[in-house]
Amino acid sequence: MAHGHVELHDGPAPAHEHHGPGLYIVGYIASLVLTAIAFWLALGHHMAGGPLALTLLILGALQIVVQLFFFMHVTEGDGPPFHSMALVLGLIFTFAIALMSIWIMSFHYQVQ
Amino acid sequence: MAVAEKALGHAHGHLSGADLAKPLEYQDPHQSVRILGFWLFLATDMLLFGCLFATYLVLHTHTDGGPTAKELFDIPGFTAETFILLTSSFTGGLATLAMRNRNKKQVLAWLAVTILLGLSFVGLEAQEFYKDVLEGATMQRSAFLSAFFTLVGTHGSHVSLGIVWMFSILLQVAKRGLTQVTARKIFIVNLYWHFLDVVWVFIFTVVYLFGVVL
Amino acid sequence: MKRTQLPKSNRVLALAALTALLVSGCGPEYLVLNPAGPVAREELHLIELSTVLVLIVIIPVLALLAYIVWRYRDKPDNKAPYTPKWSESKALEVVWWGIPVVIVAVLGYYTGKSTFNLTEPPQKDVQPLTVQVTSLNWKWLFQYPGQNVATVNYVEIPVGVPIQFELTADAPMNSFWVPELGGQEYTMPGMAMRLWLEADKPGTYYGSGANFTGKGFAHMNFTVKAVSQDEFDQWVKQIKSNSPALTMTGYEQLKQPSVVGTMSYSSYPPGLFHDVVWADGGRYMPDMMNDMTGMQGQTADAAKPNGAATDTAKSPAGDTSSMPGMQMDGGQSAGH
Amino acid sequence: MPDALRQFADTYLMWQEGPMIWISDVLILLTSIGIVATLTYFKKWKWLWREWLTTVDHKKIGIMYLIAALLMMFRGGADGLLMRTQLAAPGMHFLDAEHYDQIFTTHGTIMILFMAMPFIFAMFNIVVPLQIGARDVAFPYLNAISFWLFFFGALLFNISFVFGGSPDAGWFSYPPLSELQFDPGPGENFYLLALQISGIGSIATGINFLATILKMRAPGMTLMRMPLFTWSVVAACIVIIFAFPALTVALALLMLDRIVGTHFFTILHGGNPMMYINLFWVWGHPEVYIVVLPAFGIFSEVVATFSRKRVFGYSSMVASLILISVISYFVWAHHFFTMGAGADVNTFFAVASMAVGIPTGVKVFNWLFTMYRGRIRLNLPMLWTIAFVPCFALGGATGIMLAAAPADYQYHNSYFLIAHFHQVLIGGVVFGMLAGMYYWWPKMFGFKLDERIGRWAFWFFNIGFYVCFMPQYALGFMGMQRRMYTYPADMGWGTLNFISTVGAYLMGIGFVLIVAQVLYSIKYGERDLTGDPWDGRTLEWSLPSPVPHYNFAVIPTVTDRDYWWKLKEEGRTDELKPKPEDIQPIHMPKNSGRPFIMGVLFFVAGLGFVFNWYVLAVLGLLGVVVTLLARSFEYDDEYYIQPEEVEHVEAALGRL
Repeated sequence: MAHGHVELHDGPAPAHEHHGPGLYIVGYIASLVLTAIAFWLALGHHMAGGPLALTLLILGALQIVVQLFFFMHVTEGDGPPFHSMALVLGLIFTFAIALMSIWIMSFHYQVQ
Repeated sequence: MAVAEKALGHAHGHLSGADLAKPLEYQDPHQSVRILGFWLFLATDMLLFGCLFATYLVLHTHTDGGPTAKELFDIPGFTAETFILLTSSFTGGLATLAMRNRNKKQVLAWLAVTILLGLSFVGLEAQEFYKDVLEGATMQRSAFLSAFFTLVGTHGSHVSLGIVWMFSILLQVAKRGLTQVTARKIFIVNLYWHFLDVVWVFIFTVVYLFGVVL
Repeated sequence: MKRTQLPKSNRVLALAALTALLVSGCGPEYLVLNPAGPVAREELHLIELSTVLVLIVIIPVLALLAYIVWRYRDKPDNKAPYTPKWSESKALEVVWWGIPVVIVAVLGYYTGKSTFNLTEPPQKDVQPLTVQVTSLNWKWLFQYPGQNVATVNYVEIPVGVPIQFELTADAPMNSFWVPELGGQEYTMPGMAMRLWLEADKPGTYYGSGANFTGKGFAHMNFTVKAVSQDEFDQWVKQIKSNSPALTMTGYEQLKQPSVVGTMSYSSYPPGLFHDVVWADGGRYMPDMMNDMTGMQGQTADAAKPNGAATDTAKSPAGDTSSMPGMQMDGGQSAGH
Repeated sequence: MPDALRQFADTYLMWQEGPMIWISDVLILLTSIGIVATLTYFKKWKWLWREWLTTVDHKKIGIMYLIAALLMMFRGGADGLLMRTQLAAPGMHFLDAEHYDQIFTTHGTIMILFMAMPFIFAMFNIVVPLQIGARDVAFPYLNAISFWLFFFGALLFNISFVFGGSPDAGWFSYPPLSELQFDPGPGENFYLLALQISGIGSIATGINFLATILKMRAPGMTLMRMPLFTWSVVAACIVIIFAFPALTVALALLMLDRIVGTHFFTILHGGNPMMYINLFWVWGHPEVYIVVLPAFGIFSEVVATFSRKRVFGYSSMVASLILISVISYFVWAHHFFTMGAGADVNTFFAVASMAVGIPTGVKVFNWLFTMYRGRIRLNLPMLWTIAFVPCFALGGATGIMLAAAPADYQYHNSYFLIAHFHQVLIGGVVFGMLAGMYYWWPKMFGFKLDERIGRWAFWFFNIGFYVCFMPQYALGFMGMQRRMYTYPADMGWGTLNFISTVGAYLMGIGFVLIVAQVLYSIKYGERDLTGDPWDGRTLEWSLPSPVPHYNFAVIPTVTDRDYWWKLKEEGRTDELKPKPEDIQPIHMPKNSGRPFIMGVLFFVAGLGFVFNWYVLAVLGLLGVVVTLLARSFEYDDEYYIQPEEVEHVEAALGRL
């Protein structure tokens, strides 16, 4: 017995449903499309620097959403969604650290 | 810190028994607590990459007269890397799906495909680095290159570690079949893999596309 | 102790007196509490304000603690009320969430105001003097771009004139601190940081490197001598006439780790300060370098080799913070 | 051959450094021989391996953390006394600059990373599973790995003293001073590797305890029924998880600079030392809250128990813990207000730093009002808690003063700052951990620590504290900056420094008395037969002292906050005694030697990197990967304790 849980059956569950790959295919296509847009915008020089950077970051954020919902099953879980809270908090801190570091390190020292 | 998911062994006999309505990897509460643990680990890893990104952004203009991002980055190269990794994330997802459908053969097949895609990603990246070094763009040349190689290299070594790990899980599935334990392992290694895909999205955006264009 | 027998009002008075003593300065050796210039004075005001504000919380806490522990100690004959289940009181909690919020708001407001204030010269109508400060292992080099003289480990300034110190390091980062004139600021390689200070009475003030830089750190002191404008001009003239020039070789020697006494130089290699900052990373801080030299478009090109950008540098006349000699080739000539 | 030997001695044993090192070398050698001989003589090797080195039991891991923390407190304290001795008078020649620099570096690093951290982890381990009604942590094997990573990290750091040389660039090791250019010796490498290795363990502990608390609570123990210590662990773990990666990155990049030759923080080739400072404090400030939050939790437990009263404003207490942990991320730049960031940056971080004071202040008032209308017993845990309040309040007040950015220009790097952070870290963390140690000592070992000696220790330590650190505030106003190994006589700093040194020695006596108290109590301490020596309120006091291996024979179902107190009040304590029919087989993790071996391998790899012995480094890292893989293939790692055995143990404890 693999794990010592005598009471558990590890084999196929009696009434499990078969899931098709539909969602995964949608997710894959979405990620491809988002990437293609990003490359097209950047390499085709379709936008100016600032707006381009912002748009690319938004496309990146959408990719996070795609991976989380289509591939990583972020909505599933056991009990309260603690993992989502950790993720959201982590994202906030990640962006806060990155952006505030840049803010601090820009040294716009204002002495006249 | 790839030890988090390796932590087996616990002692909480009071957790309620199997819940067969849930996906296989969540049925045993002893396994689902590990999935939570792994999500927490991913949060720390995200912060780690966040700090590396911050460093890269602060240092990316510090080229010390050496090669700049524009001169260095090879568009077909990172485009290929990007599509390979996106595809591997998809095939990894299909392995999870096959696991939930209790199809051991498909699990093995998709894991193998994912590993192969991962290997070609790492191969391309290694080739890119090798080419850069031949051109004199080494880590020691400038702060920009230090930050570039460290950020992209950290991602690359995460992917390499993921390949080794995924291979070890492939062997375990081949040997033991789909159990609640191996199901949890398949699920977790794919979480890791998708996470690395997300990190790559930001690398190709912030490092490569910004570097080539801005 | 007799003291504790004093009536309550006396105790409060005693405490107030003690605080006043602490805040207003006990003796001349309390440098921070005896400001000799407007910057240090503004900082002292903030210190006083924050002290008073925190005392509003601290005193009740200490008093309550003493009272509660004494009153509710576990003794068989203690008749004080005992309510083991009482654990909520919205009103009380609103009070102690509210008071700190108000205190932080007040202190935060004044802090922000001072922070922005101190980025500007203490007096706007007086022509300021610029002194360029370089911390080395383990000594301080001062350059006067307006006067083209340099000193080591001491600096003379005219009283009543705002001084703009431009700070950098050509060694591990240090911190430039003259407590009687104002707070410190880091000296960092590759950066030209600004610090406004002003002395409004003549005197000799203690200055030190406050950020650890290794073995000789404890000996990195200097003096700031504030004198009248006439005396200052006199002093410059004197140095110009009877001190040696600082050459590039001399600077390289000065850079070697050592502890030295005071020195004076009648001149220094043109553009030395700029080139040091530039070479140590200043080229990546276009804003900072532009402010310092008035150059546009040169420093933005980060790929330029050391000193090359100074070839075409312009130094607008009347900009006191610019460096004479910037037009010359990047610091290669060794003074006169 | 003698030549080679001499060279080895000079390079690695620092033989030329003089008698201090010789004596240390000899003492360490003798101690090691002594330990080995004792273990051999009493045939304890097997016992040591089976019971301790391979254990995955949270209680034993906690005890090992506790012992390590006390040992490190001794080492760090000795460093402190050496520094204070050197500063007792102007122009002293007790230490030279190099030694002084090394000593303040190791003092700071050890006290924060190798004393405070293991001390809080000791408390996490000993208390959390018992408080939430669990049989172990979520990942016991990982828990053992965390401990051994900490242990070997600490060992790596400490051997630098006699092997290769100590780090000497300050506990935060700012580049460019800590770069190869200015600091070529192996000392800085020791610092980087040791912190990195133990840091990995800390992240793992954070994940482990957060998962434990979120997932393994006894039935009925909702989040808002959790004891406040457990809540404080939640808050601390959140901070650990999100702050430690920044340290990992800062250390890794500096290590790359020193070992690979990159240019992240160098002066030349585009490096930017300020980025290290930024990253370091992204971790560094939250770290302060990591160590102080659990102390807040301990005070909350102690105050309620020893006032015989429910804790006041429970929801506020929880809210303030979480608020502190979140706000503490947005204050890091206050460690470098003087680094030239814009006035907007400084204002933002100044106000955020002051804002942390708000929830902290709320907690102080809630503790006061927990005591209000209670019945206060002045046992040792409570004494330390009461001493904490004024000490921490003053420390917090000076913290608010430091947060006012322009004023900080005057305090920064001065003795005012030194006094401030010692006051919050000693008054908060050390007092808190000592209170916790006294409080849970009977639970760990089955006997109380002697009150009489404890009171002596308390007074020596407390009075010593004020004598030592109050003069340092004044020295700050006098312009004395930190880290000077000597100072001139004409500044008027001599008297206050001397007083401060006297205070330090008083604290030293306090520490020695604590050790004496432990030794005395092992023999004569009052045995705890009830399992509830303080009339406690939470679940751990329903168990016998010391707690059986499996903690709870039957997992309780909790219906209330302060559940144990409520049962006692209603005379229903028997409900928590196991009934034979309820006892099921208990599922426990097997011991494993692999975490210990992994620690050794990390140590080997670390040593390899320190001295640029890359073969050794690579071998060590490969070993780590192999142990990880071996772990992945391990399936048979648990066993059952049969009901008969549980009944036997419980009967022997008189609980059946």
